[in-house]
Parts: sequence; structure tokens; C-alpha cells
Amino acid sequence: MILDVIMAGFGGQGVMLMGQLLTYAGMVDNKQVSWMPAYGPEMRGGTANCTVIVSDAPVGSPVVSEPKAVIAMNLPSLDKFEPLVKPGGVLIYNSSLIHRAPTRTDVRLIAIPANEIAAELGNTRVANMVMLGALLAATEAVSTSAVEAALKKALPAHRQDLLPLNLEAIARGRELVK
Amino acid sequence: MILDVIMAGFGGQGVMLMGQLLTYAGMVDNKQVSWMPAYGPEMRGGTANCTVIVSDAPVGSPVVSEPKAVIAMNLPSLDKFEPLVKPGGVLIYNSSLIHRAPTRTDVRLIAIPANEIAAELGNTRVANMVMLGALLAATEAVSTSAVEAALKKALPAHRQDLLPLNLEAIARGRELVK
Amino acid sequence: MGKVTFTEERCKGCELCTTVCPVKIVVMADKINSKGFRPATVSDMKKCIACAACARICPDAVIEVEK
Amino acid sequence: MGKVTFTEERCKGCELCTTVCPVKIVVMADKINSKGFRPATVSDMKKCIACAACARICPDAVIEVEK
Amino acid sequence: MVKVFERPKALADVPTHYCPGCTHGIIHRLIAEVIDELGIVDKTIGVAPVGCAVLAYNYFTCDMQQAAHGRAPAVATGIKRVCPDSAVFTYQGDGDLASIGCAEIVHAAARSEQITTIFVNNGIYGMTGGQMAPTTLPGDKTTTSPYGRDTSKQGFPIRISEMLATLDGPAYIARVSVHNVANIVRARKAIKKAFEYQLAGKGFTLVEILSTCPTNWGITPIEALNKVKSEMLPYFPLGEIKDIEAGEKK
Amino acid sequence: MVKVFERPKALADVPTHYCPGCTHGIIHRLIAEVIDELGIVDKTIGVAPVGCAVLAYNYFTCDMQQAAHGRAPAVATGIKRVCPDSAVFTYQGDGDLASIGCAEIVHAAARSEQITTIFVNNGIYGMTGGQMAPTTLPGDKTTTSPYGRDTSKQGFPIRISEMLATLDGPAYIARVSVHNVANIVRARKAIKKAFEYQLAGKGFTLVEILSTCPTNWGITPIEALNKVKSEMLPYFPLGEIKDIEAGEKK
Amino acid sequence: MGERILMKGNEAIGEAAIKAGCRFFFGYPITPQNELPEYMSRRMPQVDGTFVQAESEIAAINMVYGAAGAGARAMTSSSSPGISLKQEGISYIAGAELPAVIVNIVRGGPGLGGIQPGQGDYFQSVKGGGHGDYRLIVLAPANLQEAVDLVTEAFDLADYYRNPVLILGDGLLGQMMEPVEFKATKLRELPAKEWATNGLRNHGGKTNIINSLVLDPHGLEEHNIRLQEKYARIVEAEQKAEIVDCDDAELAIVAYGSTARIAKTAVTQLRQEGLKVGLIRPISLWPFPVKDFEKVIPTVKSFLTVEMSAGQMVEDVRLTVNGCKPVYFYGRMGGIVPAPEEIAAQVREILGGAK
Amino acid sequence: MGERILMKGNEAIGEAAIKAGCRFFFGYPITPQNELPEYMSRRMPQVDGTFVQAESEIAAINMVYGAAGAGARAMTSSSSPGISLKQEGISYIAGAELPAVIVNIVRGGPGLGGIQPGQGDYFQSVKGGGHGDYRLIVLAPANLQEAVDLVTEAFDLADYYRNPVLILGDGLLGQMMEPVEFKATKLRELPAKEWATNGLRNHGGKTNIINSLVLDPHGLEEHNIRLQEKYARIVEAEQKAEIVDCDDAELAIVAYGSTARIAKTAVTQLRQEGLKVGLIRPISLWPFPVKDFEKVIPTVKSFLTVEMSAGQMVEDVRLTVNGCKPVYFYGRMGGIVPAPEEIAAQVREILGGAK
Ligand SMILES: Cc1ncc(C[n+]2csc(CCOP(=O)(O)OP(=O)(O)O)c2C)c(N)n1
Ligand SMILES: Cc1ncc(C[n+]2csc(CCOP(=O)(O)OP(=O)(O)O)c2C)c(N)n1
Ligand code: SF4
Ligand code: SF4
Ligand code: SF4
Ligand code: SF4
Ligand code: SF4
Ligand code: SF4
Ligand SMILES: [Mg+2]
Ligand SMILES: [Mg+2]
Repeated sequence: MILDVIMAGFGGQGVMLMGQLLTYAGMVDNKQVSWMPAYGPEMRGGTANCTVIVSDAPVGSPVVSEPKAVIAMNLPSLDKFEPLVKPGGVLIYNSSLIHRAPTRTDVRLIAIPANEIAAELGNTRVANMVMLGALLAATEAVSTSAVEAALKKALPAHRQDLLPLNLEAIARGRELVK
Repeated sequence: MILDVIMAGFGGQGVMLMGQLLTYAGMVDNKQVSWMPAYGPEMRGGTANCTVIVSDAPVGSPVVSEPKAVIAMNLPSLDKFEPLVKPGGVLIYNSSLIHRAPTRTDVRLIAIPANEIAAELGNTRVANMVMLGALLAATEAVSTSAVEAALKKALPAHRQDLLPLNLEAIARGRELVK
Repeated sequence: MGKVTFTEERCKGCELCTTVCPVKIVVMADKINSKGFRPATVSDMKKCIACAACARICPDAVIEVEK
Repeated sequence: MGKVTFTEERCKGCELCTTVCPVKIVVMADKINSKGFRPATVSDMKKCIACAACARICPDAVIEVEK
Repeated sequence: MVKVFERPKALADVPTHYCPGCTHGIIHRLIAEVIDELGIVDKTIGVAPVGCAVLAYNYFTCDMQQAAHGRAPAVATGIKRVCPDSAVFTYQGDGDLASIGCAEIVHAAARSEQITTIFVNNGIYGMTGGQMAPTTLPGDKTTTSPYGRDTSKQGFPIRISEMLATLDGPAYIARVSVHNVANIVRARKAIKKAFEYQLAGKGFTLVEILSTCPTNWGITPIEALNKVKSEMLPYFPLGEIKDIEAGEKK
Repeated sequence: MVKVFERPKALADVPTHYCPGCTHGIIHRLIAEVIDELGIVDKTIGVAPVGCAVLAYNYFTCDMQQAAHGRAPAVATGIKRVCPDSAVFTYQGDGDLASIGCAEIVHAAARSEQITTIFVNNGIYGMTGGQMAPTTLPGDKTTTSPYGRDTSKQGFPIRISEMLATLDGPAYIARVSVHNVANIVRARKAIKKAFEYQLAGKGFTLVEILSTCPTNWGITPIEALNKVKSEMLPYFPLGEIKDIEAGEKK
Repeated sequence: MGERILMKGNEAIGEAAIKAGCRFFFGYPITPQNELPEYMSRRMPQVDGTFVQAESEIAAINMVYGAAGAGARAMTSSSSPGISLKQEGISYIAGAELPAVIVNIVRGGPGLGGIQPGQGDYFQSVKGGGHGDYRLIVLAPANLQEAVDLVTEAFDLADYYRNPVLILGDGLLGQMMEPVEFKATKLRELPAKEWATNGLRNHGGKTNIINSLVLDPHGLEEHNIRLQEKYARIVEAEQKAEIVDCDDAELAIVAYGSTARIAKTAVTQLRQEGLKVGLIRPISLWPFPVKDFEKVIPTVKSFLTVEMSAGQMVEDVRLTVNGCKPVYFYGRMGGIVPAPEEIAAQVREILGGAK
Repeated sequence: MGERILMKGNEAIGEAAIKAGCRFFFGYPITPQNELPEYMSRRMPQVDGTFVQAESEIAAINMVYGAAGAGARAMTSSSSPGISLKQEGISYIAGAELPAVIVNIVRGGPGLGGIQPGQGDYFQSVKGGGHGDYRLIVLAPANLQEAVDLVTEAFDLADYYRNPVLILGDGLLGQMMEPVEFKATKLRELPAKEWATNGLRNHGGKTNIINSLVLDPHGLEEHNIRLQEKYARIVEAEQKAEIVDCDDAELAIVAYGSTARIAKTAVTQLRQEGLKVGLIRPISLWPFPVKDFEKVIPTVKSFLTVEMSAGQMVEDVRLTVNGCKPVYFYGRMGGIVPAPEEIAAQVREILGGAK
């Protein structure tokens, strides 16, 4: 196992896409990967989350009860997933929207003002990429080139111009962790 | 086992009723009884038949492959059931409508001109009772009083006046066998 | 003058054909076919006008009509 | 003069009530409720004519109206 | 001499199991005549219902499928989508089509599925021995309305053709009868039109045919035709109920 | 001060799971208001569908049953036959009622079952995430009509109220909308009339209510109300479509 | 009551239901069970009951759901294809824990099949033809008197456990006539139906809800655990079987329903020949009468399961015998009813081979 | 082909069907399989195929009957309650011997239940949820690559045997994403569909009939015997299982589908602890992989069946082990997916107790 991570946030914050990007990048790196959404009839309006696994061995359960990493994009997500992080794991939270500090002491805590950085970059929608950058820096689960390849693949033909912006956002996220 | 009999004929010849009468009479005599119709989507227009069992022991299968007795009210019934009669059994056929002689030599053959006798009695609908009378004489499966009780029960309130006619028909059938 | 032919063995004796003949020549025969039905027949073929009414109402396609 | 009361925690911020007030006093508040929605509120209660239009269109029975 | 009338080729040369005088037989023959006339026996696929006509697959010489009770329109949909150049018809009784198969016929009609439905309305469940159908007339006695159909508990007869005509999907809906020769000729015309519309890709077509069940009505075949005329016609008026080429009619 | 408008008692005092601006909520409230006004909460039994309103059993304070997808009219039939003095209503979406439950609603109507059906037509399968419904407008994109509803393959929208109005069973059928306050008031009246007819034993009653699904339509709640007005109304005209007290209207 | 009446199986079942207090019947015609709804359509109006000919088997089972949920004793019946259509509804009734009685007068399958007697629906009945983990109590009468008695019992079991009960008959049982007696029996105190949705005024104002949806998986698991606990109680308390002549038996025939009465004749014949043969007749198919088997497994040397199927109950026999003794199978299909002679011949062959 | 693509399970199944030549899909929405019909509605028009959103699951399965009968590769999918509704249609398809593929993305039951993953439909799938003696070939993939491969195989098996094939998945499999590769495989020569009802002009003028009705019981019995002979051939030829680490195993976990991939993680953990644990993963649930079991039964000392159900496949394990070795069971229900740690704990307990 290299990494199992739960990513969570509001419906519009792009957590599903962020997860898929990481998964795709892992695949590019020739890892075993899986992506599993939480699904339910109440997903609308509520919070969304997904679980990504990047591994050397075939993936067993695509759902995990104790993830090595959690990305919390908003407060309800922090409330829900903070307790689950595996001791020694990493908890990355969006300090732009979350104003309480996590209470865990046995995990690495990383606060990322994702919305603010995204706003600085001129597009608040890339807050998820900033978070992803932080995760990549904290875990080194996949290679930078793989993420780039994944992004190219994920962006539709007429949106390829957004590639630099997204890479920049990831880079900014990375920097905050180094 | 006292008696198992297949009764068969055209749709309107009253074979089902004849079978039910015998069954009811057996019940009156405190025997174990069963009545089983042949049922199918093609019953209309075709031939009808039922199997009656009168027994001292509880009835096993209500369908029998080798009946001790067969009543054939018409030619198709004779054709179909003659081969089935158990060796040593009895085959009663309606010689008013059946103009070929049965070929079995190992069973008792009884020809009853049922329609003619019924006509003599003034009602062709009691041909079945004539046949029943013959069966009762040939097998002594149930008591006369039981048959009378069964008939009373079977006739609706406003048809009780037909009781004597029916008893007469049974008696005529009986006579032909003695 | 018409000619009607009955596939007698297929006749079920329903009598519907007897009700539609404009010249009233379709009648029930005085016999029973092998299926036990009294088949229909034509009493006086010369009168037939080959209108095919009998054939059209027969549910069992028993009747063929020529002219 | 009317008075409208919002069960603010039940408001889902759909804004439908803001479209039907004849005196245009129903507006979205500048805050977020505990469910994460921006609730509706009344900007100038004195103008309210207690017509209950806002209450009638609210899908979440958030609004009570008195007079 | 020339043949004025002969057994159609699309009607298999076998006796049917129908009761004497049952008009299912007439309706079979009319369909076969239309198939012959249009010369489409080699591209027609019929769907037999569950009902007295369950054995219809033995009576037509075209390809046939036997469908689960009520589901003939869905089965026909499957066939037609695979064979869009074929002529696909369902043959369904009133229990099959109007009762258990109600959703399937409504939706085949709404989808404007390119099939032809022959709907044989005899106001009773023939095959199972005479139970009440959705089209049984008020007051009529059947084995499950032994005291006569009581509309307050057992509901009102459904006029399927009128109901389906409210949909935008159907191209042609007609109600015909086979209680006398003139109507038999009209019924044949309606069936032919339905098949022609289908072949022209105009949409869903249905011909409702008032039919008899002398056996379960407990009357003679001749009396049964009279009952169609005197009792069914008033409740189920004949005519072309929808024809996209002609606008809606009554 | 006096209360001009307050939460009806028959509406349970809990938040609903509906999306912001979804008019399911308005319709719930209207039903509850009518139950309150008629004072029948202690003899009303509601039937929740499978659809976004599946949890309706948590939102009314009367007795409730949750029914299998599409079968609410059958379930309601069972209830009403056992409790003839009660008021029984079903609450059904367009997938539930017009698609899978088509046979059940037609036959409850034909039987003139003494129930009231609230038919919430939002032209989409809300709960399952926005698939095409039988009432989806031609050309509309849904997750199963991604290129827009193509009537030549996917059929035409069904006008349930008009279809059911061809039956003799229904006592009252109306189509209403909740896209603005005036129509909400009218919708409430129609619901009340339906319940009153039921209580008076007049027969089957149905109120079709045009409703929104901002989430799966992919627009805001306000835009959704506009879509009802500008796009749905032309296809689904409002009005009392059948009223046995008044003869047929349009 | 007390009088013996000659009745057709389907009608006897109907009358037994009425005697048991069933006043709501929802059905749809299908051979060979038509006489049951027909009988109900005649009788229900006489006893102020309700007969509805539903538009389909699906509607019928959902009407039963509604009526049972409203607190009534409700029933439906059908035959094989119609019972298949009811599977979703049956799963709902089990999930919502409603008492109801369902009768299946089985015919030959699969598909449209035929209309003669069959036993090919055993798996569907006892393992769950519907989705999810649920169980029906399944009772299989072998004669009409037992059918009548078991219908009464079925309504009581249904109410007692809040669980659907299936009466598994076949065309033979449905179509035949035998004398029956309607006895008043009362085996259990039945709980009041305080959960019924018949209007707040009838149960003190608290809202009652009939439901099988539990969106939270933990809640749904708890619900399932409760169901499984109930099923365990039923397994403990409600096994029923008849054991005939097994004390000294070398071979026990295992058969249920109509087949069992035929097997009994075979046993009599074989005993007359001096062969030590017995019969185990499961009456409750679920719960399977494991306890009765346990009584005979130590002494009986082999088992022959006879069914009108390709071999379905035989799996439960094998599961019960668990490899201790050989389990043979003999089956007929398509509506063919095996004759006692055929069964006897099978036994002779096995015993001959065993010697 | 050859490229690895990251796809959602439901969509990968859809694409695999299209790659296998399926051009006719008839479906109806239900969670958690919605992405499958949705995918088909997007893709079918691109490949000149047909997607029909049927009015119900019943209509969908009967459309499949019609399309398969006309000679096409046809498919439908649903989840538990919807599959229950299809039971009559499935019995018809099996009875009429039509090739078709049915996908069940199982959720928690019974009744409306929940929408999280479940395995409570095992009985329904392998024993026959419908009426009569018929069998579906049931394939249970444990990951998306296998799902893709088995869909191809399913269409081939269906055509080869003229028998419906069920793909038994669950919400986990349907919703997750994994990389998959679409490979061109061809294992069998498939017979021409000379029986298809696609118009006389397409098959030489002889009338073809698709049918499951045989009114004569002898005829119906013969039909059933032929079916049973076919099933015997399938049992002989088509058993599939994966055996992991069983050579020296004291205990073998038995699990299928999603549960099996979790069990595999548990096996790895346990092996690291030094416990001798293996895994038997049935891939074909029917025919049950008895042959694979026979390989390990002599050496393995006990079996632990793990399911997301109250215990269904465990019956087939017991039937197979036939009393030779103890068979334990561990199940979760309601949509709860067991964690590897839970399974490992069960194993430790059993092995601890055994010592
Ligand atoms: C699922 C199912 N339900 C019921 C039946 C029994 N059944 C056979 S035919 C029939 C009704 C026949 O009536 P109709 O459709 O009107 O046809 P008719 O015989 O009158 O021509 C029924 C209910 C069945 N075979 N399958
Ligand atoms: C038998 C069955 N089929 C399908 C489903 C899945 N399902 C749940 S809700 C729904 C449709 C909901 O649409 P609609 O009835 O229009 O209600 P809405 O959510 O739009 O209010 C479907 C298909 C189910 N639960 N059961
Ligand atoms: S063809 Fe016309 S005239 Fe000739 S017998 Fe027939 S009905 Fe009569
Ligand atoms: S209509 Fe046909 S079947 Fe009927 S009597 Fe005339 S020829 Fe015979
Ligand atoms: S009651 Fe009328 S006037 Fe007052 S706030 Fe509401 S809509 Fe405006
Ligand atoms: S309509 Fe109701 S829910 Fe919507 S914004 Fe106004 S108060 Fe809030
Ligand atoms: S039962 Fe009725 S419908 Fe069926 S064949 Fe006989 S007469 Fe015709
Ligand atoms: S999905 Fe649509 S119908 Fe359902 S609650 Fe949301 S807006 Fe309303
Ligand atoms: Mg009919
Ligand atoms: Mg909807």
C-alpha cells in the first residue's frame, strides 16, 4: 500500500474530480489504483466524498475505515473524517473555510488556505488542485509527470488552456507543505 | 382399496357429477374418498374425465394409472381408457353411443345402452345414472342408501322432485348387471 | 353459379355460416364428423351466388368458394 | 402591518420567497446557517402587508406570518 | 371456375383448438389474409399472448414468439428494434392487454413503437374459464363476478382504444367487430391499414376487435354474435378512433 | 397579533431531505393544510412512493405506508378496502405513477377506488439522479436522453390526466401547478376538492401537480419555476379535466 | 363445524381462510388455482368480506401489503408464473414484517410451462425468490384436511410472527375433492396489531408507519439482525413433519405435499413386500424439519427424496443429513405425477443395490 | 484495445457489453446501477445500437426476450428489487432457451432496503428466484477487469448454451473506478442462430417459434429433461474459481465478488502473522465450482464463508464439503461492507479455538 486517502467537501468543490485525478495519475505510474465514491440519495446539497487507493499490490477493499490521509475541504468533512485518520497519517484541511483547529495529535496536520490561494491564482475553482498539491507533497504517492498526464487527460479538448493554471495550483499546494 | 374408477365422456354427459356422487356416497359410508378431474385448457368441446377412489385406508394418489373400473360414455373415452383397466377389473361402456366392442379379454366387459334406457325413463340426461347403477352393481363399492343420500344432497332444493327418476335410473343400471 | 366446398373434418358445427347465406342454402348436415361435430353443408348448390359470406364468417376456414 | 418569522435553521436558501413579495422586502441574509445555507430574511418588516405570499411559496415551511 | 375465397396461406393448415363458433378463428384468418395480400409472410413476426390465443404460434406460418401474459408489446418492441424492416404484430386478449399488460400497451403506444397490435376484446378471460375482464360489461355475470359486475366494487369497463388515443404516439387506432359479414370486411380493412402504416413507419397501430366467447358467455355462437351487436356495441362504439393521416375522429 | 399563516399540524415538525427550492415541499404542505382544514388527520392514511418523496412517511403526522415503486394505488386499494371510512391518499412521482405504475393507476381509476392520488409531475426521475420520465418534454436532455428526448425512439410524453379522464371510474381529475402563489392557491383547492369527493364516496380522484426538480434540471429554483410556466404548461394544460359534478371540462 | 364436507382443494382453502377470519382476498386468475378466487368472489360478499380481482398478480400482492398493513387478515393466491411476479412484493411484505398468507398452487415450469401439477417452485418458496435476506414460513399440505388446517395455522403464524406465510400446494391438491372438516383451533394468544395503519383514532394518536426502507446501512443491518433473530425463533418453534414407519427403516423416503401421499402408498406396498421402508414428510418446508430428521438419521441407512421437480428439496435433505448417510433422488417433471409403483421400484433398486 | 482505461464499474460493464457485440440494451433506473443504462443511452447511438428505457424492469426483461429471440445480443441490468420483478421473465427466457445477459448490482434488502452494497440475492440468482426448474449461469466478478472479461464471456456462454447468464455484482463493484483493459478474446466457436425469429426470409422459409409452453405433460417433461442435460453439461464444463494460498492452508476463506477482494487483503494480513490461511473464490456461482473445492477439501481443515448476507452461499459450501470439514460463516448485512480486519479477527478466533 502506498496511499489510501479520503477526500471530502461540499458538492461543488470538486472532490470527486480531485480523487479521479489522483487515481488516474497512479495508473499512469503503473500502480494499482481504485476510486470509490460515497453514494446515496442524499448526496445532493450535502457533502460528497471519495476514497482513493494507490498501491503496489492489487487493491483489496476500495473502501477504507482508517485512511492514511484525509483531505477536508469544509467543516462538516473535518468533523466527520478527522477521527478516522490512521495514527501517523496526515490530515490536510482547507483553512480558508475551516476555522477550528483539528484536535488530533497523532497525525500530521496541514492547514492549506486553498480558497485564498485559488483566488490569488484568479480562479476559485482550483482550490481542489491546491489541496491535491499539498497531498502530493505530503505523501509523494504519485509522480509529478503522472499528475500532469492525468490533468491533460481530464481536461476536455477546449479546456486544455486551463492546464497551466491547474499545474500552478498544484505547485502552490506543494510549496506550502515543503 | 375398495374401488378406483375413471369415468369419461363428452362434456355434457355428466361424468363429473357422476363421479362426485360416487365420492359423496363413499363419504356417507365412512370410507376414505377422493375425486380428481382431468383439467386442461382444452376441456371445452373435448372429452371430460375424472377419477374416483373409495377406500378403507387414506387415499394415496388421487390419480391412478391402472383403475379397477372404467366407465366410458362415448367412443373416444373407450379408445383412451380401455387399455388402462387393471386386469381383472371392469369396463362399463355406453353401448348406445359406442358401436365397437371392446377388445380386452382380461377384464369384465359390461355393455349398457344407457341413452336408450334414459330415454325410456323420459330423460336422456340420466344416462349417467344408469351407468353409475351398473358400476354400483358390478363393484358394490358403496351402499344404496349412501347413494340415495348423496343424490339428495346433490340435487338443488327446487330439483328434489327429480330424485325418484334418478334412483330409478340407477336401479335400471343395476339390474342390467345382476 | 358458385360452388362452395367444406373441409368437413374441420367443421365445428357452430352454425354461423347458416345465418349469413343470402339464398339460405347453408344448412347443418345430418351426420357427425370424426370430431363429433355436426358439419355444415349446402342444400342446393345451384342457388349459390358465390358471395362468400359463409366463408367469411366461418371461424375455422372450413369453406372455399369458387365461381 | 404584518410580521413574518423565519425558522432560519430550516431555510435552504432557495430564494423563491424573494420573488413573490409584493413589497419586495424578502431578501437573502448575509450569513450562513448551520446547514450551510444562506437564509432568507425581511429587510424592512414595517412594510409587510401580511399577504403570506412568501410563506405560501416556501417549500420548507420556514415562514410564519402574523398580522 | 375461379377461386373466390380460399384459406389464406399465412394461416397454417391445421385445425385450431378454439371452441365452436369462437371468433378468434375469424380474426386469425383476417390477419393471415392481410399478410398474404401484402406479401409479407417472410418478414412478419407475430407475438402470441397468454390467453385462448396462446397457441397462435401454431396457426400462422410466419415467425412467431410466445410472450408472457401481458408482455407482448414489450416482446414486440424487442423484436422490432432488432428487425426494423419487419412487420411485427401482437395478438392479445382483453385480460392480457387491458389488465395485466396495461403498462406495456400504454408505453408501446406512447413510444410510438412501430408495431401493430390486434386487440381481441371478448369481455372475458376465455382461457382460464370465464373470469371478469377489464372490459366485462356492467352487470355481466362471470365466474369472478357471480352476482354481475358491480361497478361500485369492481369498476367500470375500460375503453382501451379511446384511452390510447389520448397519446401522441399512436398512428392508427380503430375499433371493429366481426359479428357479421359487413363488419368482418371492415375489420379486415382496418387490419390492413394498420399493417400498412407500420410498414410505412408511421407509428404504433392498434385494431381493437370485438369478439365472442360463446363457451364462457354460456350461449350459442349465434347468440354470441347478437350479444356483440346489441350489448357490446353501445359500450364500445366502432370506428377509426385515431388516424394521423386524417386527424382524430370518432 | 393573529397568525395569518403557520405550519400545518399534519406536516411533521422535521426538516425534509428535499433539495433547496424543490416544490415537493410546497406540495407536502398543501396536503397537510387540507388534512388540517378537513380535520381528518386521525383518519387519514397516506401512501409514500419510491421516488424523492419516499421519505414522505416521515413528513406527515397521519398514518403512512411506504409502497413498492409504482404500486401505491394497489397498496392504497388494500388500505381503503380495510378502512372504508378513512381518507387514503397516494403521493407519486411521474416515474412511479406514469411509468412502472401505469397499470396500477389506470386500474385504481377504472375501479373508481375511493382514494386520492397526488401525482407530482416534474418530468424527470429525481431520486435516481435525473433519468428520463414518461413526462419528460421532447428534446429535453436527461441522463438517459443525453442527446435530448428523441420522440422517434423514446416516445412522446404521456398526459396522464387526459388519459385517465377517458375512464368512467374517476370522479375528479385536475392538473394544477405550484409555480407561483396564485397557482399554489388553486392547487390547494383542487387537493381539497379531491379529498372532499373521496370522503363523500364519489369515486377515484387525482390531482396532477406540475413540480420542479432544480437539481436534475440543472437550473436554479427560480429558473425552474419559470421552466414550468414557459415549457411545461403548454404541453400539460392546467384545469379540471374531469369533475363528475360538472361534466367533462377542459 | 364438525361436519365433513366434500370440497375441491382450491375451494376448501378459500373456505378455511374465511373461517380463519380472512375478509380480504386479492387475486388474479391462473390455472390451476382459479377456483380459489372464484370461490372468494362468491363467498366474500356473503360474509361482508372483500374480493378484488386485481389487474395483475403484482397489484394483488401489493393490495395484500396495504390491507395487511392496515391490520386485516389478507390473502392472495396464484400459480407459478404469477407467484414469480409477486417476488418483489413478497420481499417487501417480509421486510415490512406484515402478516399475510400467500397460496401457490404450483404447475409445471419453467416459463409458461404447463398447467399440470409440479413442485418446481420449492427453491423459490424456501430460499427466497425475491431479493435480500428474508424468509417465508412455508407449509405444504398433503391432503385437503391438512390444507384446511394449515390455512388456519398460517394466519395464526403470520399474525404471531408478523411474517408472510406461503401455502405450497400443487395442481393435484387444488383440483381434487376430498372430505374436509372445519375445526375451531386456537393454539396461540395473538398479539394486538398496535402497529397497524388504520388511522390515528384507532391506536391512540401515535403515527404508525409501514415501511421496509432503511437508508442508513447500520440501521438496515440492525433491522436484518432483528429479522434473523425472529427467523431463528421460528426455526426453533415451528418445525413440522410427519414420520411414518421410520423406527426400523433401512430407507426413508422424503417427500412433501401431493408427492408424499403417493409415497405413502408406495411405503405400504413395500412394507407388504417385507421391505423396511419409512417416510419423512416435511410439512413445514421452511423451517425445514431438521429436528425430525435428527430423530431418524442415527438409525435410517439411506434416504430417497422424491419430488415433482429436478431435485430441489433434496438439497435441504442433504444439508440436514450432512454426509452421514447416502441421499438419493427421484424426480418427475413437467406435470407428471409419479405413481406409487415407480417410487417403489426406485426403492427396490436402491435397497437391492445396497444389499 | 490493449489500453488501460480508468472507468466506473457500471460503465465498464456497459462498454464491455458493447465490445462484445451487444447492440440492444433495455433498462430502467435504479440505484446503484444507474450509470449502466445512462452509459448505454450515450454509447448505443454512437455504435448504431439501441437503448430503450423501458417502462419497468418487467418490460425491460421482456424486451430482452423479444430481442434475444430475434437473434440479437441483448442485455438488461437492474438492482435487487428490480431483479425480483424480472423473475417471471427470466424463467421464460430460460424456458425458451434464449441467450441473454442480465446484470444485478445488488443492494441491501429485503424490500426497499437500502442502496449500499449487498450479497443477499445469491439464493435468488443461483437457485432460481423464478418458478420451475431452470438455471442461470451466474458469474461474480471481484474487480472491474474481471467484470469486463466476464461480460464478454457471459455473452459467449449465453450464445453457446442458449441460456441466460447473470452477472452478479454489487454497489461496490458498480460504483468504484479501476483501470480496465478491453481484450479481444474468443474461446469458443458459437453456433449460428438458426432458430431466431427474424423473418422467414432470413432463415430459409421454415417457421421459427420461440416458446416455453408445452401443454402435454410428457412433452414438458422431455423439455425439462433436455434442459437438465444441458445444465449437466454446463456443470461439467463451466466451473470457475480462484484458489489462493490453499496448499498448506489450515483454513480457507470462501468469498465471492467484492467480499472476496476484501478477504484477500485479510489473507495477506493473516499470512504475514504466520497463519496458514487461504482463499477460495467462486467465480461461477452456478455452476458452483465443486471441482475446485474437491482439490482443497482433502487438505484444508476448515472453511469460513464470508458474505454480505445472512448466509446464502454458505449452503452451497456446506453441500460441497458435505460434512467432511467444519464450515463457519461470517456475514454483514444492510449494506455494511466487512473490513479485512473483521474477517481476519474471525479467522483468528476459529484457528485459536481449533488449537
Ligand atoms: C402471469 C400470469 N398470470 C395469469 C395467467 C393465467 N391466464 C392465462 S390466460 C389468462 C387470461 C386470458 O384472457 P384474455 O387475455 O382476455 O384472452 P382470451 O382467453 O379471452 O382470448 C390468464 C389470466 C398466466 N398464464 N400468467
Ligand atoms: C422496482 C424498482 N425500480 C426502480 C427503483 C429505483 N427508483 C427509485 S425512485 C425512481 C424514480 C423516481 O422518479 P419519480 O417517480 O418521477 O419521482 P421523483 O423522484 O422525480 O419525485 C426509481 C426508478 C426502485 N426503487 N424500485
Ligand atoms: S357463397 Fe354465398 S350464396 Fe354460396 S353458399 Fe356461401 S353464403 Fe350462400
Ligand atoms: S361456420 Fe364453419 S365451423 Fe361453423 S358450422 Fe359453418 S362451416 Fe362449420
Ligand atoms: S407576508 Fe407578504 S408582504 Fe410580508 S414579507 Fe411575506 S410576501 Fe412580503
Ligand atoms: S422560500 Fe423558504 S427555504 Fe427558500 S429561501 Fe425562502 S425561506 Fe428559505
Ligand atoms: S373459451 Fe371463449 S375465447 Fe376461448 S376459444 Fe372458447 S369461445 Fe373462444
Ligand atoms: S432531486 Fe429533484 S425532485 Fe428530488 S428533491 Fe431534489 S429537486 Fe426535488
Ligand atoms: Mg378475453
Ligand atoms: Mg419525477
